[in-house]
Amino acid sequence: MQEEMIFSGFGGQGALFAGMVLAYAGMDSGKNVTWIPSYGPEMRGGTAHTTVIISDEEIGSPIVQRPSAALVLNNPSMEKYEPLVKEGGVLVYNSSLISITPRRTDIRYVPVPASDVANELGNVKMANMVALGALVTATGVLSLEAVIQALRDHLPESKHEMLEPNVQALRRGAELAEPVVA
Amino acid sequence: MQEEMIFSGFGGQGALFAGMVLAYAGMDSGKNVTWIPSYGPEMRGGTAHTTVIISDEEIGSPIVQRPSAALVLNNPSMEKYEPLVKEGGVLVYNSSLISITPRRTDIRYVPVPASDVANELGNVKMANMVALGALVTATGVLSLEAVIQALRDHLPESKHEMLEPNVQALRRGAELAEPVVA
Amino acid sequence: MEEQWVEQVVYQRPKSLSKVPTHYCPGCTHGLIHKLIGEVIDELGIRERTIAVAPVGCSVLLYNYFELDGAEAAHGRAPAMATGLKRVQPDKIVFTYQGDGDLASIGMAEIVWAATRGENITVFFINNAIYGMTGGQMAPTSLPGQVTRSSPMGRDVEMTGMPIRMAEMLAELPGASYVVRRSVHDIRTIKESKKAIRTAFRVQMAGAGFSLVEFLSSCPTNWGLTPYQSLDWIKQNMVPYYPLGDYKVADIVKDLK
Amino acid sequence: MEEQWVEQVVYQRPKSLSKVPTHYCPGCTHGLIHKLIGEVIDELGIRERTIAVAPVGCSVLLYNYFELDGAEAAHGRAPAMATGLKRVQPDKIVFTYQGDGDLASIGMAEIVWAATRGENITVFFINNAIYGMTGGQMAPTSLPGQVTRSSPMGRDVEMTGMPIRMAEMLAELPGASYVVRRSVHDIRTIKESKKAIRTAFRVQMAGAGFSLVEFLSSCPTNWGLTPYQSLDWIKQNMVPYYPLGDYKVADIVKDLK
Amino acid sequence: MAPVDPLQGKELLKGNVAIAEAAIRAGLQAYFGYPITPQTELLEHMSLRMPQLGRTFLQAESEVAAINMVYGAACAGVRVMTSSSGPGISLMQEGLSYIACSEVPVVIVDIMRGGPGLGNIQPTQADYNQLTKSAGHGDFHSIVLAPSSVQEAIDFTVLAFDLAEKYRTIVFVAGDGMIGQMMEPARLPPMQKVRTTRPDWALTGAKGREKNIITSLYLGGEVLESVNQRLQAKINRIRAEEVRYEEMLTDDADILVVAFGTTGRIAKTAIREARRQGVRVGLLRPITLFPFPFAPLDELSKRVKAILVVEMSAGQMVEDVRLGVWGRVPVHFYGRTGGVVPLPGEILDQILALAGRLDEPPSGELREFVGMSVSVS
Amino acid sequence: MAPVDPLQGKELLKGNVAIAEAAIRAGLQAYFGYPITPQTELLEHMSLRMPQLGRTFLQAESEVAAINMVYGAACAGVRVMTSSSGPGISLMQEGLSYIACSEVPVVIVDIMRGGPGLGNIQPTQADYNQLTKSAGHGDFHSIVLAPSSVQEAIDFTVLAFDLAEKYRTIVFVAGDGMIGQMMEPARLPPMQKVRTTRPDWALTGAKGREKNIITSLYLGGEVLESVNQRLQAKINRIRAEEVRYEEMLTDDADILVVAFGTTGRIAKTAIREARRQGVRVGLLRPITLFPFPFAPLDELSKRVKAILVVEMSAGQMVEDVRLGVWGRVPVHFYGRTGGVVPLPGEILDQILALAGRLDEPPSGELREFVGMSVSVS
Amino acid sequence: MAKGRIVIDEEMCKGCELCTTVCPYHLISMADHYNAKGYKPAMLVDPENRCTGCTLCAMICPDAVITVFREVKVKSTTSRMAVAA
Amino acid sequence: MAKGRIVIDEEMCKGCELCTTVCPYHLISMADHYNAKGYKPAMLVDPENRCTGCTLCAMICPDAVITVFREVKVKSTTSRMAVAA
Ligand SMILES: Cc1ncc(C[n+]2csc(CCOP(=O)(O)OP(=O)(O)O)c2C)c(N)n1
Ligand SMILES: Cc1ncc(C[n+]2csc(CCOP(=O)(O)OP(=O)(O)O)c2C)c(N)n1
Ligand code: SF4
Ligand code: SF4
Ligand code: SF4
Ligand code: SF4
Ligand code: SF4
Ligand code: SF4
Ligand SMILES: [Mg+2]
Ligand SMILES: [Mg+2]
Repeated sequence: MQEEMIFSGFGGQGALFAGMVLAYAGMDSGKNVTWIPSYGPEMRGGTAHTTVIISDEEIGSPIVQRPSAALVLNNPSMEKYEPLVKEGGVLVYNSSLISITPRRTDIRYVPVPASDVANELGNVKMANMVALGALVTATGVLSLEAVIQALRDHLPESKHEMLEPNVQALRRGAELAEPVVA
Repeated sequence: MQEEMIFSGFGGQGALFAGMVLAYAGMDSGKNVTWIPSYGPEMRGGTAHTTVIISDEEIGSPIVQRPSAALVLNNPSMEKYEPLVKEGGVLVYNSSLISITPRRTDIRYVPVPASDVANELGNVKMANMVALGALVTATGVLSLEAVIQALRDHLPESKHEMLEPNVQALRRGAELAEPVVA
Repeated sequence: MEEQWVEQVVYQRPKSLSKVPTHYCPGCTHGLIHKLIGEVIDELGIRERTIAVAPVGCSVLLYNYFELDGAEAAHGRAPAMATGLKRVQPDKIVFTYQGDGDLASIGMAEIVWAATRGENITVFFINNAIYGMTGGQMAPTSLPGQVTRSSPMGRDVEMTGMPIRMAEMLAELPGASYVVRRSVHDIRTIKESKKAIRTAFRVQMAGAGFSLVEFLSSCPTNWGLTPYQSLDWIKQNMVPYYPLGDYKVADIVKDLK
Repeated sequence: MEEQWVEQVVYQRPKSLSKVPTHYCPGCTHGLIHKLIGEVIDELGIRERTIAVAPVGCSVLLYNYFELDGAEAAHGRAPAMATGLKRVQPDKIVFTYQGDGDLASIGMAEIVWAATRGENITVFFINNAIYGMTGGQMAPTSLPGQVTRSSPMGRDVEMTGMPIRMAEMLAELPGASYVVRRSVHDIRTIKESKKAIRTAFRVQMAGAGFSLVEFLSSCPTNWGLTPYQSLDWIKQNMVPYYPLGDYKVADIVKDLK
Repeated sequence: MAPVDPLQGKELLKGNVAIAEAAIRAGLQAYFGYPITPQTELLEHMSLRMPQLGRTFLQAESEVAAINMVYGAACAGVRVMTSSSGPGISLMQEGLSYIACSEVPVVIVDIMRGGPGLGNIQPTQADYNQLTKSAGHGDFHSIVLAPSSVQEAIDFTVLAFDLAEKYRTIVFVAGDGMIGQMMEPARLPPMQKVRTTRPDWALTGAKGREKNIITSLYLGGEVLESVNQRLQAKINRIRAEEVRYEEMLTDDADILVVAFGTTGRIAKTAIREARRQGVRVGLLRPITLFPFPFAPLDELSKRVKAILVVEMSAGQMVEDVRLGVWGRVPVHFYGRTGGVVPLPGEILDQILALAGRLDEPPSGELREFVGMSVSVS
Repeated sequence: MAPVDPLQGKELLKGNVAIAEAAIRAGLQAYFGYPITPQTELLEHMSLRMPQLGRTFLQAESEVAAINMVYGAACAGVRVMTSSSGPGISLMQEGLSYIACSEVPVVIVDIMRGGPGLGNIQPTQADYNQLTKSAGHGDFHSIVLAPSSVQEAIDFTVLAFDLAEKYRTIVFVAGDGMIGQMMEPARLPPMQKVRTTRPDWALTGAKGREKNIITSLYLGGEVLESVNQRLQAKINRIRAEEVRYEEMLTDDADILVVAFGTTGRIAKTAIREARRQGVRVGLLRPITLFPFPFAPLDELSKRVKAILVVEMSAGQMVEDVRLGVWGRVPVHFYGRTGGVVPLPGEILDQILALAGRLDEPPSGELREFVGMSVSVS
Repeated sequence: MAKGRIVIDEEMCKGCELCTTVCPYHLISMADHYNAKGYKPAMLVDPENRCTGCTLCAMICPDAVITVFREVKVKSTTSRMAVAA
Repeated sequence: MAKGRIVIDEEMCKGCELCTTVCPYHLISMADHYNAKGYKPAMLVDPENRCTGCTLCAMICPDAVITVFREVKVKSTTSRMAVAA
């Protein structure tokens, strides 16, 4: 098994963090993982993205051109990654902000009103966790519980008051993706 | 024919200049010539020397370890180059200043009281030309007239008042070497 | 002749600025200073003979934002590059635009020497107390106690020395003709900045030697403040340590006016 | 107890100077300044914990002339090398000894930065208005009109700027604790030089920051003068442009006395 | 996100941070550096940790100053390092040459980025020549270690200090933007005690002993020649004793891929896939770029039918490979430049294409360049 | 002593001065440099002549500044140069890499001296790798011309400007302390007019045209890759079209000596003497060190029985020779370092020794180092 | 009072809000929608035509995306849109 | 007046003549012969014992080759050659 995922959104949307939570979960589950951000000046004010690979084998390239799954939080990310997802792959997108209608027929779309749900849960910044919950469920790359555990284990002390809301966001995202998976 | 000569003395004694006059003369006589100074901090306050090669063939190395002739103006130069002159070679030395007695039997020594003669001629600085006159005669590398002509042709305008005294110095040096040659 | 009300354009993007979006973060005053430079170039009518030398720093792509011939210098070496450009074509107007890391840290020798020689170039020095481009490390001008990514416990002046005041230092050099410090944290300081830019270029146009305008500039992203808070931070924290003013106005410059 | 006449040694080669001849030209005051440094090191009793950093310049072989641990720095980088040596062993006394080409030209950034950081080192700056080692080219401190091998028509300040006054410039920097200029052209100035060397070392011993003594020094060989004429040339030509004096004596230094 | 326990077990670590922390645990006493992407997190980690531990951290005014501060601290006999990327490494060349001649131990990390010039900040391997052939004027070579994972970045950093001191030489840890920016699970070494003694050659003040001198100036030709002979003898000892490399699936290989660092690990994926498709292909991954693993290459070049060199450059290591192959087999080259990282699929394509023409003999012909993909037969 | 008439006929000229005057006559418009032995007379000549002619001379504050001033002036489209020696060339590496990527024409003179580090000021050839393989970070190569006499120093300087402009590249004139310090009779070229027009890419103010930009920054990987492809294509054109070399007595040679510059000319004396003694030996003297004369070497390596490479270094060009020989014949190396110039007699001894064991086959074995004299079989 | 108006280039605006802080009449506010770059652009909200064309907002805009128009009295025979210097 | 004398290390002297310019009694002159380095060394010519051991010559000597001795009155029971600090 090797899942190659891209997480993408505006600077403040937490795409990189979502990817890191998944990477920790993968590591704690005994998998090989890599996490690599896009870096450099071109990201300034624009979109930030990260590539996360979770694999049973040694990972060659931590960079991929055609991810098997993508989590996109805004329109520009949708524009950029929709065409790149591998045939048969999964695309989780934040339908609260993304207005583009899906254009491909050979991939699975998982629309999640992530920003709205996060807002409901009390903080729009948790849209990334809502979407991550959905991604985990839709891809089955890891169990949701593993991801929640990773969050518990690795969230720094200073942010522990954010823990339970985030766990909730993950669960809500997972629920929202279930119909698609089913 | 290839004559490989070293000229050596204290900083102000004009060894480099003497070598250059000879190099010009060689060039004007249609020979291949090279002139290369020793350079660098170790020369500071110490002895300065130059290697001049005059040859009918293309010149490979402008540096030589064992010159066929040497012109030395002071004791340290005598110490350094006496042992290096090639078997059968010529060593012209300034007997006014050099107290060392010749130690080899396989080279020709040409002692010239160059400083005294130059002094007589009005300027001790011309000791280099006296010695050069002797060297030219002793080695036969070029004709004395060629050397004198080179001096006439290449001495900068600004120093032309020095021309005739220098020519005289060359001639006196040549005379002094004649007995040795004969 | 009768009197009429006519709608006129009283403020617009200067022609010397290219019509492209910059990559600067929202509210970053790099853009503001670009605009002022563009306005002055328009007003002086020197666009067609001006050459811009970009630094390495956030303004590395500056040449894309001006309708001028432009070169990209190595980090800190813009004054040397400008020297080369100017010496072989003294009729051109050559300016560098440099950040505090570029000018005051790695490029210290080059700026001191351009000023010392009285090199007839104009330098715009953007002091934002941080290394913007590389993500917020300590700059030579970071304030005492300022937390940056390479002074995470706050700048310790015992270890790193006090922040350097370049305008004051360069003004000491005999070759410097015009050295001033300005800010862009409000309308008044913006207007004064523009005047200084104009004077600096006029110094060069008159062949009167080295001119430099230091600007206190914002970096909302790496300061972790909003653009507006950032302007306030300049006013509250930077201006006291970096007093605005004219540090060197040589007689030849006074005569220009 | 009765009184007796006893012959005492009242002046001798300091122990910190190695008993070897230097390669300096006759009458070159590099040697004189070495001797003064050696005397002070002896007197302060710091020979066994002092490290010398030699420059590239005529004094490149300095480490051969002192009975001290010594390193040879790259041209102009002695202050950076000294920074490395000192930061990891603050209990040692580290000094650099640099010519005007080394310190004020190629090494400008490093000296300004050592001073700015208040690096706790001592710098001896030998200003002889020439590049001695390479055979007499123009130095940053060559005087206006001075003929050198790279300003054969005399230094043209229009093209090269005015000679740079390092002591004045460095004194401006907050990190600098003790910055003075001295000369060695006669007995009085020699004595004052020695005192300054002593103060500079004491500043470092007290951990009081950056200390620098600039010396006006002779280069008979490249000036084309006798050693004595050279001392006179310093007095007549250099002192007027480079006034002797104390440019920065921080309070902490005054307290030392 | 902070690791649960930074001192134990495997953690998810960014390459740059991992190198910094590994150096600290290897007893690093001083770090001098200047920010440059993509290595800046290394300096940033140092800026936090070194002062915490009471050790020396200083952001230098430039890379020129940094390398000379490193030179100074190394003269004091402490463990010292700096890190940078292409433009900064170029600025260090003079200092490096001084250090090489003076024979003080230093560790330098180069996280390579796109060039030449300012280029960009994406990963490349195009400083290979600069690091292995001529990090400065004059004759010298540094040891160059090329990690292909965060774990190796850690291990090689620790090794670098030991080798630097063993040989009194420069050791480069040569990563690239990918190694520096990537997070991977890895295990950090235990914290070593900082050494308190100093080597006897160090500049610590001439107390109770003859003075020590550290210099690279030797005026006489013969003297400097003897210094060079000593340096060369040391380099030859390094050549003989410090070669490191990894071989994978080479036993029966018809095709040998040679690649290091990032391209080495990517090539592995391609090779596994090619094996699945029945192509007998193996990998030689030089770990020491200098000393280059000529001996294993020599052996392999007698067995394989073709060699494919993959680099993130226009072809630099490929010359060492050709040197080591003695014209026995054709050497092909596939390179990406400018910060483009080759994907496993691209390398696979090259392998498959090569598998189709294995019977071509080595022609001994000159290089023929076809864009970035070069075939040397 | 001044020449009788500086403008006509052969004159006795010092290498450094000859290069300077040749550059001036080739229409040099600006010189920026910093003194360093053994090239200082070059700068000094410029300081006198350039202002006389109303052209730009500036003694820069450092070599770092000098190369960036050169970069600036080159952007203006004028003929510009600098000169230095090892330590200074090292300091120029960053600037050189920028210039290479920006593709502006510049000429750099390197009068090589003993290294590494401060070394000394005697002649060496140990910057070969630095000049030919990696004058800075990233992928690029400069043209490198190696004169072996004062006359060639003149001719190659003039050629350097033409090549620099033809290819918009860096051209090095690579001499050594001997070439720089020696006086020899040579003929200077006539004074060319200084060009008054400027190339259309130059930064002269965007008057009546689109703005021009000169940069080496290309953020996207693909963009920078395409820049690299353009650079490599140019370098390949240079490889194909600009190879220069001299062959001497190679027709019937059993032994081929390969040596450049100073060692090339010294080798000639040794070869003539060896011929007198009946040994069939010839010389290949690379004139362009980059592009290296692989083609003639390829031909010769099919005919000769052994190759002897002579360098004033620990063995740098020898790797190019080995690359070009494809293991066909044994390659032997004789080198002197630290500023020691090999004498004809030493080279002769090497040739004679080699002549005695010509029947040894190439073993394809690894390098075996015996002091500075290395045999590669 | 002179009458004025401003035009904001929505797509170039970065939503930094600086213009909003200097308008004497608080006539600029931020839109609710995002532009293509993902910023909420500034917009003139001036139902009462209070804008005087004072140019302060334009002066502080770092991205030079505000154009300011003002009605001025000119002595002229033909009415036209004049462009200021 | 205190009595003194100086000792010049002939072989280390570079003949720069600086010492000759500072002696209040003009007691130093240059020798006629060369030392091994080729310099004419300075020498004390003090037939009337006028040297006071004032150390001026030593102070200016760039090569630190002059040692100065001076007779001083000491209160001591044993007479000896004392070495000053
Ligand atoms: C030789 C070199 N060293 C370091 C860098 C990395 N670098 C790029 S920009 C920069 C500093 C930018 O700071 P500043 O000059 O203050 O400009 P700002 O981004 O703040 O406007 C650095 C260190 C580089 N490109 N080249
Ligand atoms: C990088 C580098 N550039 C140039 C040189 C050549 N060089 C040696 S000493 C020197 C200048 C010496 O002048 P200064 O510092 O004034 O010392 P002085 O000899 O006058 O005491 C120069 C340019 C060098 N060794 N290294
Ligand atoms: S990082 Fe700072 S300086 Fe750079 S563009 Fe953003 S706000 Fe401006
Ligand atoms: S060249 Fe000048 S500075 Fe150097 S030793 Fe001689 S006199 Fe002194
Ligand atoms: S022009 Fe003046 S009044 Fe009109 S919107 Fe701008 S700031 Fe407000
Ligand atoms: S100041 Fe300019 S960029 Fe900022 S919000 Fe207003 S119009 Fe937009
Ligand atoms: S010690 Fe004084 S009196 Fe004696 S020789 Fe020296 S200068 Fe003259
Ligand atoms: S000052 Fe010293 S070196 Fe000079 S002549 Fe006198 S004793 Fe000799
Ligand atoms: Mg900044
Ligand atoms: Mg000097």
